[in-house]
Amino acid sequence: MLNVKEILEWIAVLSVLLASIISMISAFGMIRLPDVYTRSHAATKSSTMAVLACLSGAFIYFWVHDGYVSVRLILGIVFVFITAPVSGHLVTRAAYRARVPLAEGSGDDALKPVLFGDEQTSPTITADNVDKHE
Amino acid sequence: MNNLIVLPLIIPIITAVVLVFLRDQIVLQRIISFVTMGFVCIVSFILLNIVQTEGIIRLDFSGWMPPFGILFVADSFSLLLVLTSSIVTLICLLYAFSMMGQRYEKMFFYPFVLFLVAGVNGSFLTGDIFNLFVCFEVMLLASYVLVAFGGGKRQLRESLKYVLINVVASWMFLVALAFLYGSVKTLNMAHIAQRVAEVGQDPLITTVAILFLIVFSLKAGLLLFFWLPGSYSVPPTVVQALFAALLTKVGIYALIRTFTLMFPLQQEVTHTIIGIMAGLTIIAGCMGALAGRDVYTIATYNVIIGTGFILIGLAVGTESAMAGAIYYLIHDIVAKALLFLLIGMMIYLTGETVVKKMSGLIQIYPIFGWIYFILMLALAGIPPFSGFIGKVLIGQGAIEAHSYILLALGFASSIIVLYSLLRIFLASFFGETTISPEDKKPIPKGAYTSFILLAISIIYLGIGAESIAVYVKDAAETLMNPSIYIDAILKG
Amino acid sequence: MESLIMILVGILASVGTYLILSRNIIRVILGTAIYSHAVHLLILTMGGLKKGDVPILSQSEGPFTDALPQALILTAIVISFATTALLLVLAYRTYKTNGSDDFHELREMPDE
Amino acid sequence: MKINDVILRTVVKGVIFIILTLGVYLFFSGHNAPGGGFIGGLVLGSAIVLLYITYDLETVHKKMPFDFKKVAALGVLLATGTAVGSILFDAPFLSQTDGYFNIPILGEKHLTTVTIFEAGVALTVIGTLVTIILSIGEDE
Amino acid sequence: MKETILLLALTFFMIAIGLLLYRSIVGPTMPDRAIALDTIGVNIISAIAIVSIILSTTAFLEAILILGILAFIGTIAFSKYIERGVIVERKGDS
Amino acid sequence: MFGQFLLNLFIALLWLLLMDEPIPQLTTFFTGFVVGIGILYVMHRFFGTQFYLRKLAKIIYLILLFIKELMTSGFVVTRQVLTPNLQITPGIFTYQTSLKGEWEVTALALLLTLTPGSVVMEVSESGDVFYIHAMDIEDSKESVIRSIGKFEKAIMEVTR
Amino acid sequence: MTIDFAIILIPFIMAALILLFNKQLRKKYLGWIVLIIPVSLFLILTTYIPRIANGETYTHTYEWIPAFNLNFTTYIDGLSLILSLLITGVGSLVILYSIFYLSMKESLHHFYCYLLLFMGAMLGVVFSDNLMVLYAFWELTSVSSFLLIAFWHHRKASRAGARKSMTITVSGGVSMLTGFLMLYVMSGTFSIREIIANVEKISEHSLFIPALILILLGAFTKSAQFPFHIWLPDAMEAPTPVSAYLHSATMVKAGIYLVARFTPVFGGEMVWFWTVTGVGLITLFWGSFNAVRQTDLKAILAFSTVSQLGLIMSLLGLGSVAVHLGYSADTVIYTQATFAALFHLINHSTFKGALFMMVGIVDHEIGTRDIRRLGGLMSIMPFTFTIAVIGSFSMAGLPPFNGFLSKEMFFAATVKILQLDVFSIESTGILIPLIAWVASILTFVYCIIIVNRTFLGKIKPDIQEKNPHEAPLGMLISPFILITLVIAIFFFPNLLGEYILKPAMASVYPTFPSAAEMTPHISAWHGFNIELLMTIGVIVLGIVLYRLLKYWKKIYRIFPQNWTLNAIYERVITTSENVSESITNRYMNGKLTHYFIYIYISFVVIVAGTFVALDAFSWNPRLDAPVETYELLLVFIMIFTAIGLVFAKSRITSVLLNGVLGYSVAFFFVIFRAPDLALTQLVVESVTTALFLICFKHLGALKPEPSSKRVKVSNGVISILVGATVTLIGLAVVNYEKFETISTYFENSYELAGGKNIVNTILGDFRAFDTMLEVVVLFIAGLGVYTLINLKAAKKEGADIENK
Ligand code: NA
Ligand code: NA
Repeated sequence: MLNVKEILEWIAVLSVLLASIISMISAFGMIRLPDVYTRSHAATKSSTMAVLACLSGAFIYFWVHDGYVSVRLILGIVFVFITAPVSGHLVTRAAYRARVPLAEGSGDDALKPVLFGDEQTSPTITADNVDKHE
Repeated sequence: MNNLIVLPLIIPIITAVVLVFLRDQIVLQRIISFVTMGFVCIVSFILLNIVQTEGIIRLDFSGWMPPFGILFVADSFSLLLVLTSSIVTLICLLYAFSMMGQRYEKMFFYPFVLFLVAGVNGSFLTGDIFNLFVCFEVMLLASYVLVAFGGGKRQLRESLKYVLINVVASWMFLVALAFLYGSVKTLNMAHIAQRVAEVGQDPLITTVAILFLIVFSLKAGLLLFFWLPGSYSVPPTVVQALFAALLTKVGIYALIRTFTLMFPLQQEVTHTIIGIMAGLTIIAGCMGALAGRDVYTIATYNVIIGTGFILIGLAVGTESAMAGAIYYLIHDIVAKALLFLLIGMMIYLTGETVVKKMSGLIQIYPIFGWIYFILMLALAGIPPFSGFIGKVLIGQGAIEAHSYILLALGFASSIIVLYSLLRIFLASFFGETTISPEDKKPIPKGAYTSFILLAISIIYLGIGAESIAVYVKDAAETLMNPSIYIDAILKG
Repeated sequence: MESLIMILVGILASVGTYLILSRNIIRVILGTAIYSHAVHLLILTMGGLKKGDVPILSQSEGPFTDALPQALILTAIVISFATTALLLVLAYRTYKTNGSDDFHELREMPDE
Repeated sequence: MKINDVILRTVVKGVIFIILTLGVYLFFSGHNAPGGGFIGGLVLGSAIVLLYITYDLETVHKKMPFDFKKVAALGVLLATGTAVGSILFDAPFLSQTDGYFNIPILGEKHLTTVTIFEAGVALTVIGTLVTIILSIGEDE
Repeated sequence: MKETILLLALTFFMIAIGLLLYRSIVGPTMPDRAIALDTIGVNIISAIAIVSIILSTTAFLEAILILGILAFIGTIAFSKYIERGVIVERKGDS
Repeated sequence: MFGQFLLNLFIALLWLLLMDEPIPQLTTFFTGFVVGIGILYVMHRFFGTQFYLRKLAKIIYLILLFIKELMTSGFVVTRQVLTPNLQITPGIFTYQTSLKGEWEVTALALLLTLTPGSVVMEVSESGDVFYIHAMDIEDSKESVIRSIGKFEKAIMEVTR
Repeated sequence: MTIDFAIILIPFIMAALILLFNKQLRKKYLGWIVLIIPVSLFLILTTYIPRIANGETYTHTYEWIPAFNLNFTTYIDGLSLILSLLITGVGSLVILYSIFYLSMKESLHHFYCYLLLFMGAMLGVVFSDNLMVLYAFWELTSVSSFLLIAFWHHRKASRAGARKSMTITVSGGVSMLTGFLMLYVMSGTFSIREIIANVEKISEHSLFIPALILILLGAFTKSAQFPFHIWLPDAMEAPTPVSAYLHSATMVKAGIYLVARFTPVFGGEMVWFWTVTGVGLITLFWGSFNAVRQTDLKAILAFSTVSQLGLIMSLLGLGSVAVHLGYSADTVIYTQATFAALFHLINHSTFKGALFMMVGIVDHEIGTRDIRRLGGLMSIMPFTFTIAVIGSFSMAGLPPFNGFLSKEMFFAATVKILQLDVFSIESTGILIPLIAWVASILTFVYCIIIVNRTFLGKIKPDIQEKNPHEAPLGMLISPFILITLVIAIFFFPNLLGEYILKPAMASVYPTFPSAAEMTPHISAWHGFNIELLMTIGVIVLGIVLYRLLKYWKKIYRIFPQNWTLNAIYERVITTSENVSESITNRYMNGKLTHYFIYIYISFVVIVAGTFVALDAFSWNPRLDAPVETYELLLVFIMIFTAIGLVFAKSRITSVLLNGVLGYSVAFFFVIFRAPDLALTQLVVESVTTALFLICFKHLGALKPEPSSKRVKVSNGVISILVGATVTLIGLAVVNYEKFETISTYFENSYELAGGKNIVNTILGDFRAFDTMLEVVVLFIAGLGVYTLINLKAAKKEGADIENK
């Protein structure tokens, strides 16, 4: 018979498993998505969610299994939660300012006129010379 | 309580840190660093004499008994080296006072030197193999900065090479340490020795020992000396002198300690390899010294020859050879420091490094010239100067051990040493002077004092060899009988 | 596990060596970085792997995994960090003053 | 368009306290749990570096006018000082002492010289870390 | 059973890390790498959490928090580097 | 607002002193705190401000909003990744917010970033215009603009 | 302090005093003050003559380095007395001579200082019983000789000559030292007397012959024996008094002394006999042969000295046969060669000293020593001419001069030896008198050349213009004293024999019971014996050869110019310098990459070589902990990353890959239960990565490696070997389980050190010292970074650094 403790442990374990699956899919998205901006969606959202699920699972597990309420885990969850979107924001901003182009087939670009408005041609920077201009 | 033993390490460190706060008070920095080194000299001298009456003394840090804690062990061998290197540093400081220039002194020159000294002294004194690594690193980090101290093209370039080679050497050291711990499961050198003896130094342990040989050879410039000529010829003169005097000697010390204390049982393997390496080192050193057209090349290859020569003593391994190696080590510390100070001064006075472009220095600076002359004789092992007794004892040991090839190489090298240094003397000191009276720079008093003091040391070490014989004999005896050391650490 | 890590260490050492044998400063420095990773793993392996619990007394009753190598590695990490910092600065200062990052060019030129 | 760092700066203002607290916690917990002076110092140093990244040299220097070389030096002095201190009590170099002290308000506390030693370590780490980053940062 | 699931989860995280590693090597741009690395850091956090459960120890929980902090600082630094070429600026608002 | 909290603490302390235990207990302090909450709730209108715990509730609501957005967007992205052939048109659009102050702007930006399909790329110098990258500009722009009002409100509830 | 010790010390003290009071001492009186020393020493030494002649010896020991048996033991016996009398006697005359010879413009204090240094050293050599002390003085004679040769060091030739003599004599000295050390190892003593007393115990030792040869090498170089004689002619760059003193009368006799001294030790060996005799004879011949062709008077004398030294040497060789034969009534006769050697030693000093002084006078007054420019000086310089004639005739072996006596004895000895049938003398022995005779003819020739070309014939016009005149009286005193001796000895040889040579014979043949027996009655007339015939032959053929000189002089051109010993010597030196330079420059090429290759190859060859040779490998994977899938994945990730690093094309990629490696290591630390490590590694790795990024920005972009494919492959092979070495040894070490680790002790950390985190307790307490130093390392690095960045090379300020 499953008691509450067992159920909670199973929930913890399953949430960890779920997290790992999401993470894997998200990583797959990192491969599959066409440009850095779309990839940043996968990173800031799916992966963050995965890690939060995983940490919550661990929190529950330690709480139930060892009776140990880990403040550190909570802090970790909070921290990741707050900082993940900031990272996404900063990286995409940096990418754009470093003139990484949007994927082909992208729609409107409201930022281009503001940042590079005075330039005649659109930034045609390939991946290669981004590396070079490091 | 033997807390005295840690002072040669900790006092320079603390002083160095304090000097960081006194960055702009250069005079104060000089006074403090000088007093510190003087104090270290006194302490090590006192310790040396304590060891004569009480035998090997040790200091268990935090009171943890060996083999569990780290400890410093003071025996005659290590203390002789501590004392000598401290004295030499003290004298080199005098040179630095008059020659370094305020800009460099303000850039923490004295702290770095003191850190270097601390690392060197720590390496001599530690009884824990991992701590030896750490002490090495203290010394190396300080030396990394000091090599680059000029900040010029060549300094940076050569120091980069120096650092990289030493980083690789340190890596090998760690690898060796890992294997050593993995096999004997302890870090205390005496305890390692005991355990190695228990299994009769089986093949795997001998392999590990050989790994240590490579590591320390890199530091000592035994065969693996490629880094040495470049990095020893770029830093400020006083740093060169300290390097030549101290750095390779630490490697040599480590080699001697390692293969007399920890791994002495497979001499037909280990000492044969050391012998071959020493022989090749001497040959290469001699070729370099012969090839040299500038004073740096000649001087740096002389350092290499010196290393090879001392390690003949280890390879030969008899008690007299060991005593000779110790004598020669002490001599070499003093003499190489003086050599580099002198050639640095030559370059300062003439603005040239190529031997043939200097001439007639002895006419303007007679004492300077004669000190060089005496040094030359000492380095060639000509009696009654400092190199003689060590050379004789190593030679004697080599004959006792039937190591005739090493004997021949070693003794032949002293002729090359003489020849190479004589070339400088004849070309640069003798002959018509090329310096016009108005270009004549005076040699600063501090520099002169340092020359004279080192020259006196060289003469004293030769003529007064008896006065340190008792220490050297004790040191050699301890090296030859590792059980003395082991018992002092592990029994009681 | 130990054998696997030893092989890994060997591969890391090989790669490190290969990089150190490069002519480019950056590659050489990266080689030294790989070296330190390799040796830290090596030291840890020398104490045996997964042979006991985390060496914190409040966490378990024991047996504990060998703590000594861990302490040694900690010291080694710090030292390697210190060295790396210095090395990096030295490297770029060298590059800036000498104008080359090729070790075949970083030497006494005949006309110098 | 000029870069507007408002998001970053705002978040860092909040997050920095978590980091600092963690650093102090790690520093004190080292004796019985993972942590200690070194790692504590690193985390605290990282927090300072984070400030430098988020703001800039001048701004941070105005708010934290330390010479970090001297902070590091102070750390070394502290670490070596505790070591030397034991000599004065005729104990072997580096001997650590500990004891239970009854301190007003805080109650009975376990105090040990290791803590001072570790504080020295931490200060050195902070000082060195920041010195390195700043020196390189200033070298343009 | 639970442990098997946890090991499976761990394996999945490793695969994720491997994929992200591919992205961080291939790039093609710096921001791609930055994101991939940030995500690797986050995934390692998860992995450490799982290992902690398996080893039944709380000793690594600090590592989780620290890793979070580091991933954050690293990503900031990286993006600043990509964006402005320096990590620490001399003067504000330049 | 903060005054209410201090007052609550004071009530708790008073409670603790009134109990006059030989060794003051933390639980007693909490009891006092709870008592204080009750007293304050009754009295809050006299202060002319909101009950301070209500703000707490708002904060919790905001956090939950964050979590919800994260969950949905996580699944949305996952779904998009797993969709056999991607039919998306990414793009960048702008949004002008009425929020003021760094905390408000930051919170909104974070929230927007967590929202499915959008990442805030730039904030204008004045701090009131967001440049948002959308995974699929057709879909996202609509839904973002639709939910932004909700977010602004939730944030203002907390901050003002 | 006893007298014998003082005798050695006084010259040194005086030398020091001269240097100290250089400014106070007037140059005018300096020579005279210095002169007091040798004269008084000579007088003191003469007081020893009767006592030594009575068979007494004097020994005193002063401790120097007793710990290693290095003691200052003086030993005065007949042999040392001869030499010491020469040193002080000739020394007095030379100083007297140089007072007039040297101009006041010279740095006289240096000159006298060196001379006194030399004198003390020489006395030390002959009075030392301890081998090491002897060696010390021996080298000091080389050094002081060096200084004297280079006295006019502004001349290139002086410097070259000084260098050559120093190099050759010191090399010989080193060889001799080796021989001495071998003797010590064999006998356990540095005392020559003790060694002589225990010769039988060591003569079978395998080192006996090597020691013999090495010691002889020392003696040969010092005494300018073939082929080491080449330094001596060049040493003539020294001021002539120096040549007279060092390079004819004293220093070159040190080798002779050494051979005589060691005859009791090694004399019984055939190697000794043939080497000493053979080398002596060759030198005798070669010296005289070359003397004939010289055009510089001093060079003629130099080669003649070489030749004469060969003569003495060969005599000692011949005399050593008596040691081999052992004492008997019949064997005493063979000691006569030694007697002749010692006798000629003295005679040579007298006439050669005089001749050098003569040359000095000619040089001083005429300004040249070239015989092609000289001639007819007899009328201008009658006294000098007298000196030349007497000196040369004595050297040529003509009566009534002392040279005749010893030359006759020499011939006698060479002939006598033929009677023996030991040491295969019967087969090749005939060469001995033959060479001796031929060489004597040549000697006669150059003696005539000296006299004729300088003093006879016409005065060359350019010399006439200088209005030359006879030397001042002061310069003539010394040579006159010497030629007086040349004659006096001829008439009273037995005085010398009885008082001086007899005790010396006792020193050379200590096993022979009576020295008197070995001391013949010297007389000029022995009747018409073979020696006399040989002498007559020398005179007749000598005159003929001199007359025909221009015809047979061509044979000197047979030897190609670049195959002379000097040329070979120079070539050996330049070649070895050049070869050294090219080899050294080839491998020490400043390329760090190459240095690393050498290091790795050494690493692999030596370490792996030992590992394989000792068969230290073992492997037992069954003891391993199990591997989980995810761990395997992590390993693959690391390998993949590491290999990716090799092919990385941009700086940043490689930094990031390195970061991945670091993080993976951190994760392994987690898996392997090392929380502190994991924490530290994570932070350190991040900071390192940041540093990499910041610093790499300042470095150039990552270019593709310019090495050729071949280089890459060989680098790859080396790398794999390094990695394999580490792995294989590592596997063996993992399997090595003979010891318990000491770390179990630390598991009581709570009881011992009050901490529950074992690692932290180790770092903070058990091994706190490491931690303390690690902090210091970190601090140095921080400070170093600051210094490196802020200490940029200054343009023009500061001190010696800028000079590079
Ligand atoms: Na010259
Ligand atoms: Na590292």
